[in-house]
Amino acid sequence: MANLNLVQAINQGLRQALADDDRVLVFGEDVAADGGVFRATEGLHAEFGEERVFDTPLAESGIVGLAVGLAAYGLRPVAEIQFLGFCYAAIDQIFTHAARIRARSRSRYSCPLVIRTPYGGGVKAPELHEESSEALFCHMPGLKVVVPSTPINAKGLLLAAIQDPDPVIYLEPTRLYRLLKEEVPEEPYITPLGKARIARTGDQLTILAWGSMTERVCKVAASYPAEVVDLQTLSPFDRETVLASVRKTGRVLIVHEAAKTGGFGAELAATIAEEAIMALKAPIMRVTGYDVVLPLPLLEDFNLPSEKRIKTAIEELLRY
Amino acid sequence: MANLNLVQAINQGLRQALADDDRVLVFGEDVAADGGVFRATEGLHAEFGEERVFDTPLAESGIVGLAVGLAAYGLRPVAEIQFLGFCYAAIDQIFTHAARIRARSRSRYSCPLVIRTPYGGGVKAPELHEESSEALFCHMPGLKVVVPSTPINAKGLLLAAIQDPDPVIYLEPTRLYRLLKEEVPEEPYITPLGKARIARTGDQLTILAWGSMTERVCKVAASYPAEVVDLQTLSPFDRETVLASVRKTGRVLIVHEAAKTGGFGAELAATIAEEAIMALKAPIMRVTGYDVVLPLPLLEDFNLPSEKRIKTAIEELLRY
Amino acid sequence: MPRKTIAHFEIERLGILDALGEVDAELLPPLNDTQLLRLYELLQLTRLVDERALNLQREGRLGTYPSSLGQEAAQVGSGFALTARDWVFPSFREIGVFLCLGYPISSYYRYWMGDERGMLAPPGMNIFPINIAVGTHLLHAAGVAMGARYRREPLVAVVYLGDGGTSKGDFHEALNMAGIYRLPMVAICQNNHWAISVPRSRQTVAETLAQKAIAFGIRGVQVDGNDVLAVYQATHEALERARNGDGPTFIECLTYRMADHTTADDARRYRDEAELEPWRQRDPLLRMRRFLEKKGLWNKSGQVRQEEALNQQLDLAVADAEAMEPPEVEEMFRNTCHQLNTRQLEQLEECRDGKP
Amino acid sequence: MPRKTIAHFEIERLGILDALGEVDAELLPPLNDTQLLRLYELLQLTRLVDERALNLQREGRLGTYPSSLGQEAAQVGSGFALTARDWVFPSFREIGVFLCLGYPISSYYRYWMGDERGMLAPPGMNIFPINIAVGTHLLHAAGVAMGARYRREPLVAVVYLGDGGTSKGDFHEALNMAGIYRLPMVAICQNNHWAISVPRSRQTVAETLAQKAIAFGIRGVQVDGNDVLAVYQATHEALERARNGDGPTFIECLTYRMADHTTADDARRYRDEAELEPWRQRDPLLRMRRFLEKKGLWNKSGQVRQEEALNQQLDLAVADAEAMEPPEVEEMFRNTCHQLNTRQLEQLEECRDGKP
Ligand SMILES: Cc1ncc(C[n+]2csc(CCOP(=O)(O)OP(=O)(O)O)c2C)c(N)n1
Ligand SMILES: Cc1ncc(C[n+]2csc(CCOP(=O)(O)OP(=O)(O)O)c2C)c(N)n1
Ligand SMILES: [Mg+2]
Ligand SMILES: [Mg+2]
Repeated sequence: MANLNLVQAINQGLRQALADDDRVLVFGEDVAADGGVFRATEGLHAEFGEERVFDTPLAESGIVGLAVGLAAYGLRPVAEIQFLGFCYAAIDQIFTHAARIRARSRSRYSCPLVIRTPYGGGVKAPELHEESSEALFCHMPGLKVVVPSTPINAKGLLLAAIQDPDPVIYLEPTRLYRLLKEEVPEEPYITPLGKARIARTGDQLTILAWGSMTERVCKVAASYPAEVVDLQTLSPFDRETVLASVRKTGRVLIVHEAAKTGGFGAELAATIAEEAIMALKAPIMRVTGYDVVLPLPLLEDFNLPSEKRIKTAIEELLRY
Repeated sequence: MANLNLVQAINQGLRQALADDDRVLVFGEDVAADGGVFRATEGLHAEFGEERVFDTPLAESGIVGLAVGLAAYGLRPVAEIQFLGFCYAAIDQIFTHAARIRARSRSRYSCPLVIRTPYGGGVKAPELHEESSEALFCHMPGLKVVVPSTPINAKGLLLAAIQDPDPVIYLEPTRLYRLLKEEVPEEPYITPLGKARIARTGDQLTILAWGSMTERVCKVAASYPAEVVDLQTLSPFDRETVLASVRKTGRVLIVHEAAKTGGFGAELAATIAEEAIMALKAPIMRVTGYDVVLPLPLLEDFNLPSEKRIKTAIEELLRY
Repeated sequence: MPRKTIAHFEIERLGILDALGEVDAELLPPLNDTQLLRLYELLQLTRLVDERALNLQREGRLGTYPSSLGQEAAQVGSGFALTARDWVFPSFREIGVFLCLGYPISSYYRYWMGDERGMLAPPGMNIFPINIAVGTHLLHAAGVAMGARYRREPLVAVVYLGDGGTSKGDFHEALNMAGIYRLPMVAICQNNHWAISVPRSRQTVAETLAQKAIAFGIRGVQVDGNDVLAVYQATHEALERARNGDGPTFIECLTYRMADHTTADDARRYRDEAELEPWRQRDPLLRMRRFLEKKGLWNKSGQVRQEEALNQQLDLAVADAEAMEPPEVEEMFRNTCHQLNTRQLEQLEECRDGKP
Repeated sequence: MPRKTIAHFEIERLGILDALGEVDAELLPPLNDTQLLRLYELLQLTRLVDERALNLQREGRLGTYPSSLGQEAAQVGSGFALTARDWVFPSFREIGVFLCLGYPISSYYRYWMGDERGMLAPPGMNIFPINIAVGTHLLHAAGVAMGARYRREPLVAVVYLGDGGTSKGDFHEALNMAGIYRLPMVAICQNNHWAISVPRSRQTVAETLAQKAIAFGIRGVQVDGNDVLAVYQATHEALERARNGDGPTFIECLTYRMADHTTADDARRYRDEAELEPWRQRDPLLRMRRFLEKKGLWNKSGQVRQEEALNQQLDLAVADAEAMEPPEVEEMFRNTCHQLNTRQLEQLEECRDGKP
């Protein structure tokens, strides 16, 4: 049991996965000697050597395509894409191949790979370093999408992702990497995929969030009778837990960083409007990033859902 | 006024755009001598020559990246990607550049390009030839997404897209290419972007659809008091028309080919649940493709929303 | 140091068996008569399976289909050099390669009838499903090659692509990685001079495709793709090098697409029929037959008997393919992921009792 | 035809001014004294602007910043060869090029302070915004080059990339198109031997980066990237060829990244400090200064005066940059698309009166 921040928990998870299973390989740009630009892979190259932990050339499609082959061969590749913004170049390999090789080969081959990538805003980074396009990956059957929100679930979800027999996109909220520390169990453990976490219980309002917004939402929710459901896995999302909470509270607020239109919040709202509408006492509200091209640091705080915007929405909903 | 099918209407639109504006260039794989694998560009190379209408190498990212440069330079590139399934390789250029050059350059440069691509199922084509991933493009601010459903709006929307100062993804429902003919005005005309079309009026139920599903939905709806809203443009979608219809009928059915989870139907449902929930008499239902990797021809009819599934949903909704 | 030449490169072309059936004795690979006859039989089979597919398509019994007419030597010559250990990553026009591996013809037909089950490779046969997204699969070969090296398995990952495939970014990323990691990988490019309607000359202005290897610091060679012996030899050498840790090879097989791109295409729209004539003279089957006849290994009657035998084999394959019961909707769900979520299970239920 | 060599290729390296300030008289470009002094001034300015940026960053007055220390000659030598007509597509480490064009230093700083307005190019200056997505922008240069040819404008599209950028698929697709369409385009690669922590030797096993041009059938040359005269000459030749319709050139400038990758990086984690020593000997400013001194065009006092003058210029630039009022939230919306939709307008309203 050590007091770790989120990136340290990921590092520990990777180390344990490499130690426990010789099928696990870790690679990407700058993951070896440099230990990753955020140090998530620090020390792994030295400990496990060049065959298990290695740098790739600067080629995102190549990194994922290589992982697809390694996975189909029977290994457990854990590829790092340096930032989610650079995953766009790999979407063809992810959608066309990682997600489909099982179907195309009628399960003769599968694709147990994990793509780790830092995502989200709030860190005053350059262009393309703060994307939150998680929704794209949630619309491709065959893919899983996981977003940790604490050091503890970061480790458990990562180990679950690595053990999963299908491809998993593992999105690491950059803003949380060093924001919070907590006691993380030393031994390896699994946080099951597809299960949400009740971050806070409440009976008047359900707030749905994931990743870095969970932290912000919990801060604000503390002073309201609000239940905070931290989805943890977006695809497949924990429909049962979401609907149960909504049926209990009758009010729903969804918070995410990504642009509003077409964000994953839309799927949550649609599912509720389809399966629990009779339980609703109020409109389903969304507090999200705006429908704009992501701004550079000087304006980013105006785009990211602020505590103030969350507060306002909560109070509006509670008035119903 | 000639009786044209959808692909002929597109061909006419392209010809008129090329004739009216020397900034318009048409290019892609097999668009020149071959006239496009669906003949959408037939005759254009002969008429306008190699400088205006030309073939590219087999490189989708390259095609779009080239178009971004041409557009920033001040031309009006109309690029064809042979099938939507091959756009995944171009998503980096579309999201990172086409959608952002205006923002990155503070409007010093803009990106008035059109990407035309056949999309959707029902044509018994090989793998990746029947994708319907329109939702992906609707989650990128800066992009417009247009889907024609008849020969008449195909021509008008195409000409509007070509004149639009921002990048437009123009999705051509392959199933409709030759399915229906109608009298299409000879002279050039515009069907405004961002405006939906009431394909059929009704007062008990609103059905939201686009592209090839519009045709199927209208068939079924004919025997019910259902209003069919053909969105025509998905991004930005015509929120006002959608909400007005919903407020009138109080019941909503959304039909699309794409997988249910994370499809564009989710955004429509979420918007309604956020802005018109009090008008609803029933859950918002979605009839969509299933959450599966798209099947090959022998199973595709089981995945595409069938008349039967649409009928069943309509009747269920009308029971509320 | 003013202007100084700092690097030199050369590209070689290999040819062994010419159009008249004459061979360059020094280069003749050490194949015994049985093997030579088997090569010819595979060439024949490839052509017949292809011909039959075209007939089935015309009769509406098979979907859109890409013919391999004229490219038999490039496919059989390379496929014949493979060992059972090697992994194959086909494009979509390599029936000849499937046949070399002993892939069930009925399955191959079944796939083109629109049934994914046709790509379920028999146990122990390491072949990836047909790849439609041109050029994207070289990376998978690189991944398998790397995995094999990690597991100390002496296999080679062999990937097939066309001239059009060389224009894709993934081609570049894959072969660059193959070079960096010195992977046991061979990329075989069938340069059939066309990518649908786009001629080789418009795909790149590089004089040869083989020279693209220079960009990656790997070995590149060009071979007469209609010469089954040269293709075999070049592939064999490349496989040996790969197995010995000498790294990847990119092989350009010069051949020609004698048919339309697919049954959905009409090549007369964009190519001059006259272009085909010289290539008819270079027919890969004809020259091998002449060679065998000169060697006294083959004659008219043998030819007739073989064609009959192969056609009977084909009748059975077609019968099997068409006898197969249609796939269940479960197929569609169960092969999407290892475990269906609750929404998918509900969808499966609806789908089951919801015939369209 | 048995084994026959069918193609030959050579890669040349150009050097004019060596580390000691000696020049190869034959190759010396025809630049007058004023131009030579201007070149040196630009090298100086580049280094000082960069140094100042690093200081500002350390003081928290500027965000993460990529230093160009050691690469001044590759940037200034090429930038100096450009005409006002040409379009420039920078990567993210080309302050020297911006300075050659006369780009406002305050704007450049402003961008790195996190303000998009810093990339709003002055009217008439054809430079694209800094490109963060490595290697993706070569295609835009190709598009502009094609557009210019269509409009019969005698401009050249010049794009900058690093050694890492050569591994991206878009690099391949862009240069292949440049070859096919014979575009007026020049790609200048600053091979500074590192892509963050990945050394050039792990980026590709090609002996040179210049040889990658062979894959596209275009011209590729290598130059001493720390030799401002050689870079100028090579770029000038490439521009001339492009303008004359002789097609694109890929130029590899051999140089070295003397600083950390960015201010967020610590190169000591992955590279041996000793590696820098030989490159210090090859410093691009030092050798140009020696050359000018030998020519009697330069001396200590001139040096001192110039540094003072340039530093004053920098003080003003920093003052201007910091005096700029913060961007309005409108900025974020108005530059997303030419016309906001109703939802975006509502969002803008909320955003306006919703300071976080
Ligand atoms: C990425 C991608 N783009 C476009 C297509 C459509 N298409 C199918 S085959 C083909 C031409 C392929 O040419 P080549 O690589 O030379 O192979 P060949 O057809 O000659 O065997 C094209 C453009 C595709 N399948 N994949
Ligand atoms: C497509 C992409 N992948 C990853 C990154 C993260 N990144 C920023 S710079 C860099 C290294 C670039 O190396 P090189 O092209 O040699 O340019 P240099 O930094 O040496 O100037 C990386 C990996 C990026 N910006 N873009
Ligand atoms: Mg071809
Ligand atoms: Mg570099």
